[in-house]
Amino acid sequence: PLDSSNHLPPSFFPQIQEQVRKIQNDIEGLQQRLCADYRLCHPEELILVGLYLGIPRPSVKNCYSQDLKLVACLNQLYYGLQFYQGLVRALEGISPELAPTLDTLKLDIGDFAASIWQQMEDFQVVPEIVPTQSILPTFSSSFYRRAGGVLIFSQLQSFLDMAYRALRLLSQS
Amino acid sequence: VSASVIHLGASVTASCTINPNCLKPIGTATRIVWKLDLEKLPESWQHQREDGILQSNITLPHFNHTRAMLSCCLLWKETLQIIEQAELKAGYPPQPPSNFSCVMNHTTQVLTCQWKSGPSTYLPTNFTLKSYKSNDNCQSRKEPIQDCIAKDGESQCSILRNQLLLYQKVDIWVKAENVLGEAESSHLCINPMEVVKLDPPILQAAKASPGLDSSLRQPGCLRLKWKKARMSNHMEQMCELQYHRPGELTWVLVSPFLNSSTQHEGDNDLCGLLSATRYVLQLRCIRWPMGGHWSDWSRSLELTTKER
Amino acid sequence: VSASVIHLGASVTASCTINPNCLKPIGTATRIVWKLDLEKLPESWQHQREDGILQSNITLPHFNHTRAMLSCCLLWKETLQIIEQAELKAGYPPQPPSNFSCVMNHTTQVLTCQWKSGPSTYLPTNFTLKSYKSNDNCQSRKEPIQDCIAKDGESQCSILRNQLLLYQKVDIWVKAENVLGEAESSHLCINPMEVVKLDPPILQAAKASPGLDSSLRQPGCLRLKWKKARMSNHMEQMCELQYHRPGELTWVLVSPFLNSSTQHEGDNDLCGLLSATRYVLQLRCIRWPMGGHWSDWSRSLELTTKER
Repeated sequence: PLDSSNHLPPSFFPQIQEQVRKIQNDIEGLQQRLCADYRLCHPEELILVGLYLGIPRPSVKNCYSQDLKLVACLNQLYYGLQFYQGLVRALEGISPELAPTLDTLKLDIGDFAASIWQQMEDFQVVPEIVPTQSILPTFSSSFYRRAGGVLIFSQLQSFLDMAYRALRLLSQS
Repeated sequence: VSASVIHLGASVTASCTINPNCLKPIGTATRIVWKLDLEKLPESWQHQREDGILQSNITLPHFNHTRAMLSCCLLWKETLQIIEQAELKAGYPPQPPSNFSCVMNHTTQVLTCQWKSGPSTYLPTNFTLKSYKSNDNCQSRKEPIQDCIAKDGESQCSILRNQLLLYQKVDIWVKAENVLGEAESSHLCINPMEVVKLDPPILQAAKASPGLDSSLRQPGCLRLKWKKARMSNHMEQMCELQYHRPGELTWVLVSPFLNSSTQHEGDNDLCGLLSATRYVLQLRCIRWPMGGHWSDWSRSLELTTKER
Repeated sequence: VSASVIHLGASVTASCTINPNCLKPIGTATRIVWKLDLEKLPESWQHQREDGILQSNITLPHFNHTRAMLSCCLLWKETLQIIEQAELKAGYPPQPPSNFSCVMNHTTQVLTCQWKSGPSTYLPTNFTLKSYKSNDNCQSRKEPIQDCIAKDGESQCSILRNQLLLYQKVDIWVKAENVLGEAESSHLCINPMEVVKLDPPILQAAKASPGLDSSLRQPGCLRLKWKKARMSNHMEQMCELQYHRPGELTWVLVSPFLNSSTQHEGDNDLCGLLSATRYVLQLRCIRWPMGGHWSDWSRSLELTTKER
């Protein structure tokens, strides 16, 4: 059962919907560019490189579990968004053509995180701050950075799909 | 000089002292004469002190120049020798800027605020856009956003996206400031996305679809092909259409023509028109239902309906 | 890769070595496969060394892409895993830039040189304007002037007045350079004032002077009022006039129309015209006799000669 005290306001989900769609558009643009310019089109072709790079994933179990807890899930989403903002920052220098969209993606993720933070602040809850610097991968070559980009963007799309489903469920309750 | 910048019409006093060793070379008894720009001023109070310093004070009761040069001169061999000068400026403190509004340009991702400056102050006046990130109704301020100083003579300023959070409230206003004072516009409490303005949509004639039986296209209808602004398909938008016959002044408005959806392009029919008639049509869109500014109207499309 | 930028059509060889500990997690015996962009390349030489390193070499005999991604992949569980990539570029060394010329714009006080770049090299190519202050015929060079690097895609560059001595010789040329080589244009030995180009003069109808007896104005004449380019009256200039009747293709040239003098503005008569006829007239000037470039033609003036 959901913790009954907190409810998402009606205006929250439509705004989140718009923000998630914007981030997913940004990612699609980056993925298309990596495929067109560098022939890196499918994450399935980069499984071995992924093992080598060891790209971490944030936990999202609070947003998956059957007993979906609003504040616990929001906290994990906020943590995850900070995490991915750090991962995207690690991709800087991926290529001059991708740089503007990468900056926009970073800002859009930051906006989404700010919306989650604002909602938690309204619930008088302070989200967990992530010391992302320590756990982020470093890319020793431009190929590894581009391959890392393909893998991170694919992971981020799944994270956003999950966030969208969880927040829709939470806003309907 | 009591002050080098004063309120227009106020009084200003000046004092000129001339050291005796300046006077030695010229030897003869002499007199201080004041000039305002090129105009000699009437006799002023003058006094030679014990220490030999020649001093003169002058008061201009109502200084009504916006700018003038006040010169302290010595009468010497029937010439007026300029010994010292002071630049005097006068004007007004700024009035609070009015009609303060902001628009977030979606394509350039820049928040541009504009205002109407008050009457001229005759003095160099800075307009600075001040803003703080805030919570819901801007009661409390979070961290400040970097000041945006308007270029000379411009009454607008733009904040780049990377200094903003698009979905968080900003407490924003413009401050006018010059030597004589400062004044502030009213404050706005907005989140940038609430004032987003999209680029105009594109309106074209739909290609006659080969499969479609042309009889289906009634004489009083036009099939229109529309496309919303680039990079805006994450936003639900509503669009309205206006049309008239060339030369007519009034437009007929169809609102909404496209209901709020994220569909990015498509074809729609406009019916109820006269047959075999030429029409001029325009489309515009707005972020809806979450709100923003209307885009400009699309470029006009001219089409003629079918014969009966 | 033997070289990441090569001559178009040349051959390129690549080698890919895969460390045994990379292979450990995948366990099964495997094979290296090369891809050029998305196209699998035919089998290449492959060898597992004693130290367990898997190595494959490949040669592309005639590389005729201007840009392509060469991927070294491992066949693993029926998928091709990309292990490493190299970006290959090919093109040509630059040809010497031709039609090299310079103009000193008198109003902006900027020396602008332009050239015609050779055929495309398909590679990022820099064009740099090189110049040295020199003595009379540029036999010996004095100090260098700061390089002027043309913006991408532009075939001109401008040197500001504060880096030049207007009446001293400059040895100047443009250098084209990319990864595969460099080439130079011919040199020019000029002093900036020799290539000065003035703004166009102004040509107007002279006001009928009240005192002048109108009979003096013969039917076949037009009285023209001219004014040379602003801030150029320190230069002796010669000007020429061209005129024709509207619609006519060929111009009639009057050269000189104004002899070399420093007179800055005045009135002159143009006679020998048909009466009651409409004419289109233009004027241009050149620094003369010391030489420069002709200004552009003035804006056209349309006048009609008097009836007989």
